[in-house]
Amino acid sequence: MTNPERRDSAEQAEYRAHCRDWLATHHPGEPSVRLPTSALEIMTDEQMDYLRAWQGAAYAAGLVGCDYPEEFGGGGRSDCQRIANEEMLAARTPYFPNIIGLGMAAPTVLHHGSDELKARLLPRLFSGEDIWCQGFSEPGAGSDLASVQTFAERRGDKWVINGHKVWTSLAHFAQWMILLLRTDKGHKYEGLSYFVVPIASALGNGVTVRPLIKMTGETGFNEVLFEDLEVDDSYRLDELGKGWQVAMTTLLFERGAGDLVTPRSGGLKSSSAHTTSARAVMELAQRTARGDGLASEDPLLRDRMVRQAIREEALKEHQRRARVPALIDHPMRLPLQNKLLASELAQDTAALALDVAGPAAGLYLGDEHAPAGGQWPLAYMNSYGITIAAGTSEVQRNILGERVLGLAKSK
Amino acid sequence: MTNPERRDSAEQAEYRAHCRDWLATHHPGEPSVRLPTSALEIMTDEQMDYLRAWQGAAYAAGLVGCDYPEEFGGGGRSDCQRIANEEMLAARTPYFPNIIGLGMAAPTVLHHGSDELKARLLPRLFSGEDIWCQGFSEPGAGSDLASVQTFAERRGDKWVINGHKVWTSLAHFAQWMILLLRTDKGHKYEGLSYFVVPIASALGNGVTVRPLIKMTGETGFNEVLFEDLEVDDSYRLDELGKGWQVAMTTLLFERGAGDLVTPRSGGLKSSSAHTTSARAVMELAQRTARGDGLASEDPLLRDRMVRQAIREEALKEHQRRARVPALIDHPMRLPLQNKLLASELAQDTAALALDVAGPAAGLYLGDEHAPAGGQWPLAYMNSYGITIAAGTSEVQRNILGERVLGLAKSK
Amino acid sequence: MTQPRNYGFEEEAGMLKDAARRFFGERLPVDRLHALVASDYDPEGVAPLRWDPALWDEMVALGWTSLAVPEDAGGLAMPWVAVAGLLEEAGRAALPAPLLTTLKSTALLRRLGSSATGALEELAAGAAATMVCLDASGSVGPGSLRASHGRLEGEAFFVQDAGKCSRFLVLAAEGDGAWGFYWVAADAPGTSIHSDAIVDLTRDQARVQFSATPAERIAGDGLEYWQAAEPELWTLLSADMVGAAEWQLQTTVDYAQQRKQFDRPLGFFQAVKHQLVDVMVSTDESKSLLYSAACALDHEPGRCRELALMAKASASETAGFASGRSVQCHGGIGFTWECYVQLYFKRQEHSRRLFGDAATHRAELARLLIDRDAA
Amino acid sequence: MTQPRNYGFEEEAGMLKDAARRFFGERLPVDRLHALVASDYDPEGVAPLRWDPALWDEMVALGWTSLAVPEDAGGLAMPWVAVAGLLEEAGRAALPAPLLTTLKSTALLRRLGSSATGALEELAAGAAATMVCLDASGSVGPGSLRASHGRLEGEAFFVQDAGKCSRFLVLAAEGDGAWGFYWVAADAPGTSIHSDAIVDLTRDQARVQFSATPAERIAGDGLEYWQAAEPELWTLLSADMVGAAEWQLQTTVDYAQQRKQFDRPLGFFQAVKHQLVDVMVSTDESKSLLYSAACALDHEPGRCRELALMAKASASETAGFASGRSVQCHGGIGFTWECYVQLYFKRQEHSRRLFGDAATHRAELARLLIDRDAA
Repeated sequence: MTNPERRDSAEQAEYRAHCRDWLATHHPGEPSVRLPTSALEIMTDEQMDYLRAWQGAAYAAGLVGCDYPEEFGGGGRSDCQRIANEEMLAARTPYFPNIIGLGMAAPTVLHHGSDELKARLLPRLFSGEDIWCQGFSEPGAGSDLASVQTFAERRGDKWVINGHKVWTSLAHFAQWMILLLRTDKGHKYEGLSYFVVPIASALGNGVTVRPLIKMTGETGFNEVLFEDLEVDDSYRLDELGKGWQVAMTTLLFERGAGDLVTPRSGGLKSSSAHTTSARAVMELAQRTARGDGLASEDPLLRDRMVRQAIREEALKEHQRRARVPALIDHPMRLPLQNKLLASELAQDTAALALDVAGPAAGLYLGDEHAPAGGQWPLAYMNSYGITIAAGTSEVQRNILGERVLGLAKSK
Repeated sequence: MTNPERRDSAEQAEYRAHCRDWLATHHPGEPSVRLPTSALEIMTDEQMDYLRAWQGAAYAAGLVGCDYPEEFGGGGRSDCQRIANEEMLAARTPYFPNIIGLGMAAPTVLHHGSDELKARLLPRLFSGEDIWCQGFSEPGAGSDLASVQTFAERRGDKWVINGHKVWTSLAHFAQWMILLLRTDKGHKYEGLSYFVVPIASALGNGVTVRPLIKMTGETGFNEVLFEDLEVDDSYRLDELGKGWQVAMTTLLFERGAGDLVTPRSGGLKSSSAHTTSARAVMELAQRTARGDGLASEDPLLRDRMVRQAIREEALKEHQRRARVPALIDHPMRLPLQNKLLASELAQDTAALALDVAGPAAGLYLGDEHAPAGGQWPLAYMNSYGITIAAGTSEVQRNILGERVLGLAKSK
Repeated sequence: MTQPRNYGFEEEAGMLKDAARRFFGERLPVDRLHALVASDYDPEGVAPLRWDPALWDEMVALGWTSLAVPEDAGGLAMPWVAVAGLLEEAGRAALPAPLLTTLKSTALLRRLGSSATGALEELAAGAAATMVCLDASGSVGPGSLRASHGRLEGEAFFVQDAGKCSRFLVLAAEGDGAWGFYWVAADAPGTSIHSDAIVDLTRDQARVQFSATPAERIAGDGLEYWQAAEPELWTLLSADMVGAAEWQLQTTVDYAQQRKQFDRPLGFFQAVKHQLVDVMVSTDESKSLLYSAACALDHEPGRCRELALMAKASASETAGFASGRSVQCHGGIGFTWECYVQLYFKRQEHSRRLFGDAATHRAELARLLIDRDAA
Repeated sequence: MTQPRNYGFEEEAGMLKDAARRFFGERLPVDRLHALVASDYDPEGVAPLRWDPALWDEMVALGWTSLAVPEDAGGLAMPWVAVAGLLEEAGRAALPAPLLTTLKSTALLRRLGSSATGALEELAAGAAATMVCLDASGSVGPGSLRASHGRLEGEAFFVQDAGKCSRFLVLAAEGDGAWGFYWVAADAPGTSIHSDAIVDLTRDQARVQFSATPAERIAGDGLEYWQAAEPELWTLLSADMVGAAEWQLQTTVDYAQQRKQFDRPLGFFQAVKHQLVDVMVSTDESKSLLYSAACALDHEPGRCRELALMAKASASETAGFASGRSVQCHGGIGFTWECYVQLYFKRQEHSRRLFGDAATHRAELARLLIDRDAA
């Protein structure tokens, strides 16, 4: 394992010490409730309250948003969020619930919002007081995001919004939404604008949030309907008709390729937590009978498990190599691979686990004898959410072929 | 193995008996020369003479072209060529040298040529007196065949041809060529016409044949240059501007999906002959040391060898199922898969053999210690000729997606 | 013996297959199937039995449970290719009924000889049966199940459609390592059925416990008989997967033709088009091998084990591949509960690991193809 | 010990890598390479040595053979990441010269301790060396090679670039199952070199026979030393494959941008675009693992075996995949002798099976990753 302390700047070293001291005494401890695999699957108020309290405390201690400007609630540091993330991971803290706010909304608001919006929105976003969700996809606009039809009609300095968004994770907890919509039906790309919209306050009054059920049988994302919702023009990010460019900023960060490190907490392994990793599959194989022996002795399964371990190691190493200019040919070549690699890796690892489990792979969450409590079939099915959402694997390959390799656009 | 005799019609049974009797006494016997894997790699006059003599004898005995009309030199039978092919395969005869003539030129001439051309060309084609080659691809026209630039300019009832064809197998032995060219530069598809051209007689006089060297280091196909070659309008197949439709007929038969069974001889295993089959790889593995044991004991290699055996069996079964209407959804669904499956199967089988051979896989034709005399690396490299020629695998998938599944054209 | 050129798939078989397709098309269209098996679902619970017994009675009335029963036991004695054709259609409909388990039980009973005639007569008369033959690890064997003096004691696992069947064909240990087959009424005293919570919505699965349960002994030499029947079991299961894969292919193709992105149908894009072509290629490989294996059961016993292993190994791969691509190519909608592809995805993921997965069967094929003639 | 965040790839290493790329770009452009190694070829013959000794002398003059030699033996003692950087560039140029074999020999000699100093000094002074360590089956071992009283007897196989090297580092049996390492001049009496006819045009390979050949014994415990040096050998070979794969990727991308079919550049078509993206993804996987492994050789010996196995297994897969796609995506022209992709295709197919293929190395990784902590 690499030792992160090497080559810390003076500021980083001092900050790392601060994080470490604070975490030593302020770890929130084992949650009383079972936590889902990621913030996107938060189901209950208990889960949300526990996680929100943790994010608030971490923000108060300066571990969240420390690379953002102080006037907008940030820590005013540079290249320090990485340090905080490393220390939180090492301390095995719970994850932050405001994942869309921190990962997508915050950098988008910072890059495209008015100073007044930044000052008003970012502190409550960092603290977790305001949970955020993302209003991009529509029934008719998936891979072809620019074809969104949700429309805002101008009335003085207000806009009246009508439309239908889908796959909006966390919408049922969210106070705010980043919303890509159309202000001009005449132009596909230039007709798009980008707003931040307070949805919690408008529930039942222009905004309806309905849960969507996934193929797993779980809820977790929603559809959001807008009926004559009135929002102020001051909630617009960047200029009218610049929505596509703003959305590109959001997607860049969503794909882990942005210029600001997302505040990320994690590493907490509660007894009920499940990770999709080659190591976890190997442990499953060592517990699973196969013929007269164990699945971990099957040469074909061993080969496949090792393949996954190799891909995991490489993905981890990409994060390091991406920062060594002498060893990369194109600045976006590795960052733009993150989403594709991580999602397909998770899918193949879960599929492998099912083959390791054998006939018992069909046992699900409600079965007392299910391997890993039925988490593997759940992980496998959920993996299609990842290879589909935020740009399908097919779209990711187009982006890499066009933006990195410079091949002709396929559309 | 299925027994072909079941369900022979009376005519077929009688014909089968004839084939069997004749073959019992007229097998040409072991060739004095080493034969290449297929007719497309015929190198020497000795090879060509031996094979041509065999095809002539088989034609004289009624085993070649028996489903063609008698007035054009055929046998006037129906659904009997299959019988002859089965019996020749069982008798392990050598292959026919005029593979392009029998497989592509003959059915194209039959479907699109004048009666006078049929009567003049087909008998000498069947007998092997005339060897045929195919003039389709050009340096600028590969997958996009319709972009051929070879041009025929009208002069009275003659045409003057200028252009450059490539990958023309057997051109150095051929008397005739089927030639796709342009008679109108204004229309891409409607500007194409199709001719049969006597090239041997025009060598050095409007036609130049130059060998091309393959990545294997072998020759075997050629480039053919036309400089003011004058041909008679009576050599045109079908109407002016119908060249594309005629070419589609040729390609249909090239892909093994035509309505006439190609006369096919084969099965001869001369000591030097090499087959790319799962069985051959298994035998290699049983002769190859790996660690303390044999490669045939390696579980991963065993799994891969069996995968190839399964694909081979399925491809064989496709030929049978394609004739059982109750078990197929679309008449072209299986026939149009032949080329894709056969070529990728051969490629993967050869690649597997190299992995079985291990470090010795790098030893080539000139090495006395090379496994199978270096035929496996040769077969692997040549397999790219098959996945590229006559419509790359990518083009084959487009054809299947569009013609069989009815998906929108990708171009 | 050799195989007929048309697989022996005669007019009668074709009529049965067509009738089945029409029957499922009219009586169990996929929207009805979804309403039947996918309503009020609790992912953390054990699903209650979700099927249509009345519809099953109609299938029984059509004689489908007696298809593979010999004539001397009152059955129709149709060839295996015809049975495969019917099960291909059942798979295409993702049928939630004990047709597959009953026909597999029939195949096994036929291997058990004359003492099985009584049981076969019950099937011909319309009884639904399933095999009780897997231990806790999912391997074939009696596990803790013991038989003595005509009574069963112990537990068996992964019993398919246990809740829908009235008869169990049970593999039990008889002491000194011998195995025997027993015929048991599902409601016999001392029998208790514990439903598993499984992903597949179109099947039920259970652990079955016996306590001094009276049972009719049909045969000993359980292992030999089991192995003799494996080619039938693999082939019939393959037929179900091939039919389901064809549904997945056609449904995804239809979606790719209708759904537009970037002002073009999805199928225009080679990334989608070529995935669907590969699904077709894989499905056709499995289908050709399926009928070759079924035909071998009828006409070429010497090769039926080899060909059935090929069919099952191929179908298991196809089932997994077609399932993944059907969801991926449907995009976001394919990831939702209301989209029908999830029903087939789950059935296929279940089927492909029943009675051994593809790798297991390829390993056995290697023993047949490589070691058989190792010099 | 732990790994520095930048792999310890410091300015000096970057300068070396850049200099090497410029050097090969100017002195060995691919058209010159093709003229050098692919002229007057006879597929049925044994190719004569085809390389440029004068160009090799320039590389020696640049100090490349002394890069990895310790300072006390007159070398530059550069870190392994720097050596990997140089070999990545050599692979990108498909260099027909004994740079890789010499640096691998250097790595092995360094493991052999102080008695190897003399040999290392010869390398620092510009000698080219190769390892003689494989038996007839291609496995590591002396095979028939015996050493006694300072003389070698027997035959070794698959000796890389034997015809280009002046020194052999020989693994020989010393009786009672012990192996020793010996240092031999290529022109020593009793040495005969029989060139193999190989597919790869950028290497030569030979069987080497010794008959009472005088040799300097460097060390015993051959097997232990060999295994200790394997991480270096695997890592350096991976560097060559990664560099060659990057050339294959860039060259095929360039072709896909220029070549038009259906009035569009090939790269427009997703069937081509996505193949090239997958080649990039595979190449990057191998490259990240390569520098992680090289860095472990410098800083984290505890993980260097694991990481080197990962790098080599990944690079071997990448080499095969990138080679196949480079020919396929070039279409007909890619299948011709004059097209440059064939040179890299053949080099990669050769490299990926040297010292074990990907599956072999994954099997060893499984022992490290799975059995190590089997409960």
